[in-house]
Amino acid sequence: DTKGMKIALSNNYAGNSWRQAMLKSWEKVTKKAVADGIVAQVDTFTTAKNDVTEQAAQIQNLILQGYNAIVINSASPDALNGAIKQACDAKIIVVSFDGIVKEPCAYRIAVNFKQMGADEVEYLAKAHPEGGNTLEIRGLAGVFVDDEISAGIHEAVAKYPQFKIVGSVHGNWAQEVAQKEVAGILPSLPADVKFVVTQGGDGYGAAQAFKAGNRPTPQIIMGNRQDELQWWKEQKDANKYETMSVSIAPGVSTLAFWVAQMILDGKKVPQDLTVPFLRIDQAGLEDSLKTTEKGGVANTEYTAEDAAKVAGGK
Amino acid sequence: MMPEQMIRWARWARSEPWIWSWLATLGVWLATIAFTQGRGSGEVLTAALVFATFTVIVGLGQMMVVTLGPGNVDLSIPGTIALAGCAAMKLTDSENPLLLVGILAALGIGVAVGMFNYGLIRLLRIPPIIATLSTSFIVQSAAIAYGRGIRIKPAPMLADFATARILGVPVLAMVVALGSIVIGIALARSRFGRSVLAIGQNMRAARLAGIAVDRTRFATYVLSAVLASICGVVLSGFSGGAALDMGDEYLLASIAVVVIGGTSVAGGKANVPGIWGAALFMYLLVTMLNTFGASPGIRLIMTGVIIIGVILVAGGEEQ
Amino acid sequence: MCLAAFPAISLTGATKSFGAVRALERVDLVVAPGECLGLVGHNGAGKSTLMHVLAGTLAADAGELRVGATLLGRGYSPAVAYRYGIRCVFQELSLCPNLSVAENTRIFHGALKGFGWKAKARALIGAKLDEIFPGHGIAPDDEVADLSIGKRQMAEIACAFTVTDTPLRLVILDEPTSSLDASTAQQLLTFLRTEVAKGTSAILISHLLKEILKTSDRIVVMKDGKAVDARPAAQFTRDTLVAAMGTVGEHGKAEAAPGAKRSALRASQPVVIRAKPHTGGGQELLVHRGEVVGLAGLAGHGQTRMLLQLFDGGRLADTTVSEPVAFIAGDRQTDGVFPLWSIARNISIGSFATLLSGGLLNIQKEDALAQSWRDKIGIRTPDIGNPILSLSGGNQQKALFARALASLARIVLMDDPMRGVDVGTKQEVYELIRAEAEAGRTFVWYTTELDELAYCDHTYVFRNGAIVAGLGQAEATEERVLASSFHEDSAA
Amino acid sequence: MIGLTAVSNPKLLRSILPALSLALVLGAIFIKLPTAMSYFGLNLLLQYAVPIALATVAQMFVITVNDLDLSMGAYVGLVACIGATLLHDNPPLGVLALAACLAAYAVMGAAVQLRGLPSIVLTLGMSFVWSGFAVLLLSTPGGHAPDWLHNLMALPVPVVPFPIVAAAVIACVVELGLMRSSFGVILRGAGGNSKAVARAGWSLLAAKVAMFTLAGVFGMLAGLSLLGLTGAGDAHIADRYTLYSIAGVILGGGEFVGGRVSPAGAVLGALTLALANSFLNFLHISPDWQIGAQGAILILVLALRALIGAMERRP
Ligand SMILES: Nc1ncnc2c1ncn2[C@@H]1O[C@H](COP(=O)(O)OP(=O)(O)OP(=O)(O)O)[C@@H](O)[C@H]1O
Ligand SMILES: Nc1ncnc2c1ncn2[C@@H]1O[C@H](COP(=O)(O)OP(=O)(O)OP(=O)(O)O)[C@@H](O)[C@H]1O
Ligand SMILES: [Mg+2]
Ligand SMILES: [Mg+2]
Repeated sequence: DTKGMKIALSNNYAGNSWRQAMLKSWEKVTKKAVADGIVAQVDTFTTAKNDVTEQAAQIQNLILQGYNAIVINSASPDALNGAIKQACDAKIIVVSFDGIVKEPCAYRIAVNFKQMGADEVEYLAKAHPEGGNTLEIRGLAGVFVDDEISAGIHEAVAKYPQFKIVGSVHGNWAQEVAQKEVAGILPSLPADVKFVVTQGGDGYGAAQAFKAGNRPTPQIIMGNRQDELQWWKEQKDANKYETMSVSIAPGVSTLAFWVAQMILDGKKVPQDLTVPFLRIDQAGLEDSLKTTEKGGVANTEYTAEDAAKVAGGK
Repeated sequence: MMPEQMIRWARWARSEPWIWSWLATLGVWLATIAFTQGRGSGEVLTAALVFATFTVIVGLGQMMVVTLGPGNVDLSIPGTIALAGCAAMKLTDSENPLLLVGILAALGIGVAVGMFNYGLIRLLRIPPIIATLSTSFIVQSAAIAYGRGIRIKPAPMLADFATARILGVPVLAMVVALGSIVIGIALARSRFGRSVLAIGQNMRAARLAGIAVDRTRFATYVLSAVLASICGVVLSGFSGGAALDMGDEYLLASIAVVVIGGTSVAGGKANVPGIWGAALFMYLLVTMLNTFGASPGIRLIMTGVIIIGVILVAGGEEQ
Repeated sequence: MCLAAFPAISLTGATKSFGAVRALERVDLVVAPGECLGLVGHNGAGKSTLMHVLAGTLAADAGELRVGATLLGRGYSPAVAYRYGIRCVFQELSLCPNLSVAENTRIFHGALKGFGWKAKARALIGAKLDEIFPGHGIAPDDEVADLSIGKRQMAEIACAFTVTDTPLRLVILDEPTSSLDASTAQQLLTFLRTEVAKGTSAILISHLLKEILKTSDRIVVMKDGKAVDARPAAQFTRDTLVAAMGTVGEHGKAEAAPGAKRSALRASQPVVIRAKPHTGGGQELLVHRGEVVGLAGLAGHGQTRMLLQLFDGGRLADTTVSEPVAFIAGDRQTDGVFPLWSIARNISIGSFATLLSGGLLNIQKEDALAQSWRDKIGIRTPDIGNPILSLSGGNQQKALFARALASLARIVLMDDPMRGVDVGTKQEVYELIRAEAEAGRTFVWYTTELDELAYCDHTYVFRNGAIVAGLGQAEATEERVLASSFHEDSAA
Repeated sequence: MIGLTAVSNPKLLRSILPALSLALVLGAIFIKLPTAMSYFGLNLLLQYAVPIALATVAQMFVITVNDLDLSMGAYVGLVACIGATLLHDNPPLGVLALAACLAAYAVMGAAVQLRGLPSIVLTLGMSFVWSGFAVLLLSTPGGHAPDWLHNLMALPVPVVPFPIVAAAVIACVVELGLMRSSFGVILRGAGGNSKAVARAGWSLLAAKVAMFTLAGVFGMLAGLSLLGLTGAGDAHIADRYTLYSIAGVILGGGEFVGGRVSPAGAVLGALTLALANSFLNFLHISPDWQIGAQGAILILVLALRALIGAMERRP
């Protein structure tokens, strides 16, 4: 029974649309859970600028405030270990998602980012067995998600050597930066760049850079942002453009919430859970576009039953 | 006579500090196209022109502030870019008729931020570095609370303007070049420009020469913030919407182009062509390192070493 | 007096130039052990520069320095000077304002270190202060920034006389009494005599001639970077000393003297300035249109502040300045020139309103204005586009004159503007001022050169921030002005 | 009574202002969250303030000689990365790398004094260099803190929580070294009136190099202590320390020019800043406005200083 319990969200960054969608989902689901009397109180905490020290101090503040569980999207997989351990020692359940933590006492709701990178290449290999020149847009240097996705892409490319990565830039998961970096490297690339593999939040920027550089539009893997899907739809209607879109659903925060609630309720949950990423294919484009908020991110929110399924599935 | 010519040239280069950033731009560009064996030599310049434009817009404002003399700097530029961009996109709501409202709101935000900055500096005597930083926190919060990270498409007119080209040359770059010329002329020939330069050289002497020191400093901080808000609007137009983090990279960039472009951190000496040279150089440097496939670590180290190298040259010159 | 074979210190042929300014020209100076040497001379005569050379803080361009029998060569520095027991109380404050008095003593003495240094420093400076200035009211732990200027001066003087590891040989006091009141100054001079009697040598610089005459054994007079006279103190009287110091302009005063027409200005022209010094009080400053009014008195007695008060006149309640003003700084480097700019720009900054066409400054007009003033005032440069710093100091000063005179200002405030200006140039400027005054411009002129008062229609003498005398053109003789300026003579 | 004398004596008021602000914030926290008033609570509240306090002291050394270090955060991050990699895997090499960092700081000081380089630009450039090396060492977060470091930071001190002991020790050591020792006087004097110090025969170059090197040492301690707390390194672990350290010095009663600083004040300022952040957490301010609230607090305290400064100037 978790009626009297308090859960906190410790979030390390709020400055992009994915995070804002994540916070919105969290707010919506947890408010309802409180109203339904499932838990007593849920609060949200966000640090200013993706700062490790600040988040560590924040976690300690949450320990002090007597939360029963902390759900965390972390600034660093390792550097918060000290604070997480203290939380566990204080008998607090810690559930991490998206930016997961490596501290063994915490629960992880992980997305197989490596798999995500590999899937992008698999999809391209299936659609275009002949392969071709590929541009890679990476995320923020020095962050492990970036490393994981990139590693997945490179492993898959090794399997399909007909795909050749001719350039690689860091787009910082931001449209403006991706656009700028792609525009810079594009002139030095061969004329026939056929594919762009991405990490999310950078597809639209890449498309614009190709357009500005008077290059034929390559097949760009999208990252579930509404503006990306919109662009894709326009291309599809105009010239049967085909691609796929893949990203982690912001609503995974709600899954983390339900998992935390289950654990508090005394259910047995494995320490490491995996959620599938949210993938949109050519066929599902229209439906996804319809359900995605203008300017937002394609999303799924989870229910307690979903959580039970994910936790029990393994 | 060869040596005589060289001496003349050297003297000229010394008196025109912008020459170094343009030479560096040339060097980096040559290195890049040498690596690609000439492929894309023209396009890379066009791309550089497009993206340097945004840095130039904020760089010009930062240049005016830095020219006011030691200690003057505007750290609130990123926050202002984000808030102005978000506000303009949200108010415009992708509708051409509302564009004017959005732009006016953005400009209003710029004016307000500038006034707030100078109020902290003058009335509360908070050092500019901390005053503008505190402002940037507040402005950033406002951007988050107001924008909520929703990416609204710019009005088509704005987007067209921001991405339009005439004979392959970006229209925006032409407009900003025009603006740079205006600022250059203002520096050389307007009361405001001369006042800024005089204050930066010697504030006491400026006061005794009858210059309205307070009014000029106030106007300069407002100008910087307004340019940042303009950057926020056109950047949103260019990249298909405003994002909360779109100003972040312009904090260091604005300061770096000012320093590399030959503007003196000791104040009193501004250089408009240098801002362009430095902005192009910074962009082409990243492009070069991307082309070479340099790792992020090497990239950072190179950037730092170059900034220090440039002030070593410039510092030696002043003694 | 001591009969040692060698002097305490001897300097021969000291020469020092700052750019075009010849601060010292082949000066010889000898101080015997146990001698108190008085050093006098007009402002800018080179006294302080000479002391800096002795203290090792400035390297002379030429000259030999001997301490006792030892010739000190190239490596002479403050640290070496300290080792030889040479101490200097500089004219401008040399204490760290962020430190306490005891801590400043520590800066002075490298030997004050290790455990308990602070107690030692406190005791040392406390005892010396008690010895020199009984009833001084300074605690060793007081932060210097919190002390009044007089107390800072006392602390610095006492510090110079403290002894740790090296005995005192020579103590240099550069205008030590300028910020002390009469009784404290007397305490210092009394102490100085007892210290000298113990065999320490001293050099005393002061503009208060009575002090010098009373305290020193021998007096050296400096003028324009040269030592022009040196005699035992007993052979000087106040008058002969003033005569030795005096710098009578080569062109004489006759041509400067205004006619009766000008002295009538006071009666005929309206008052354009009416102000009472914020700092002191005393008389009111009254200036009529077209007058040249002099501010006189010893340096640092509130004249500059008066000028600043007039400059801000419009914003101050108790100050009436009824016409637009311009300011000509004497301290060019900190108050005047814009070092990165050309001569033309330095001139035109004062005349913006007249040079605009279509909202922008007209460069042709700017150049024409600068050209015309170059010719009018004789700025010696081939090209007014040259940087201002390419000019000699006197010519830079002319550019500042041009800035003010070219402007629309009807009142010109001048803050001792002839510093570093050579004699010929001065004559040109005097004539220019006269001509402008005839044309109806008003001048308020702070000067440290008594001769220049001859060009003034009326003179106000400042002491301790107050106006203590207002003298008509005929009354402003050197004697009258000195008498009003010098504290000791004020009753006379 | 005491309040009255303090108000009538601005100088005293200013010197106790850092302690006053800290007491205020701490009091507010205790009211909001009484459980914080315990060994365990204080430990949690203040643990991460220790490295910030060290970085603030490092910044204070630089500010004492009228310079500013904009690379402090990046430097602390680099030290943490060195600690988590080289120092853990190959201690001699790690020590060598740390020594090289100190040497770089000494060279920075010499460059500022000899070439008259503006420290702001020099350290801005260095911040890129530090970050670059950190990313080269740890391209993705990880590594391990050496055990001794980890154990040191978790030192169970009886009665008084470790962070308070550590802060007190830091404040005392620096207070003794800079404010009480005979050489500290010279270093502060160099910031107050460098001409006077040179006239007394001291080398300004040595003073500048000493101060920058000290900044390097304390920045290093900040990086290592932070690593001891986190257990693993990350190139961006301390990016915000630059700002924290500058603000901490100013909050602690230091001034940008004039050599007027206070080590105890700087430590208190750092603690205040860290606690103010916690307090904002306890207030449950909307996450959107949490950064803005930080800016507002900064302005508030600095405005207080301006007010006291005006009171001091009036008499
Ligand atoms: N650092 C300097 N740079 C340039 N000129 C200098 C410098 N120091 C002194 N001078 C010039 O050298 C000359 C002698 O100055 P000095 O200070 O020795 O005069 P002084 O006799 O001490 O005058 P006072 O009685 O006003 O103190 C002056 O013309 C002064 O302007
Ligand atoms: N140009 C200026 N602008 C602002 N403040 C000034 C200026 N000149 C002087 N002051 C201030 O006015 C005060 C007095 O100046 P100063 O030391 O020159 O003494 P003074 O007694 O007015 O004049 P003088 O030494 O010329 O006889 C000082 O506090 C100084 O800082
Ligand atoms: Mg002198
Ligand atoms: Mg003066």
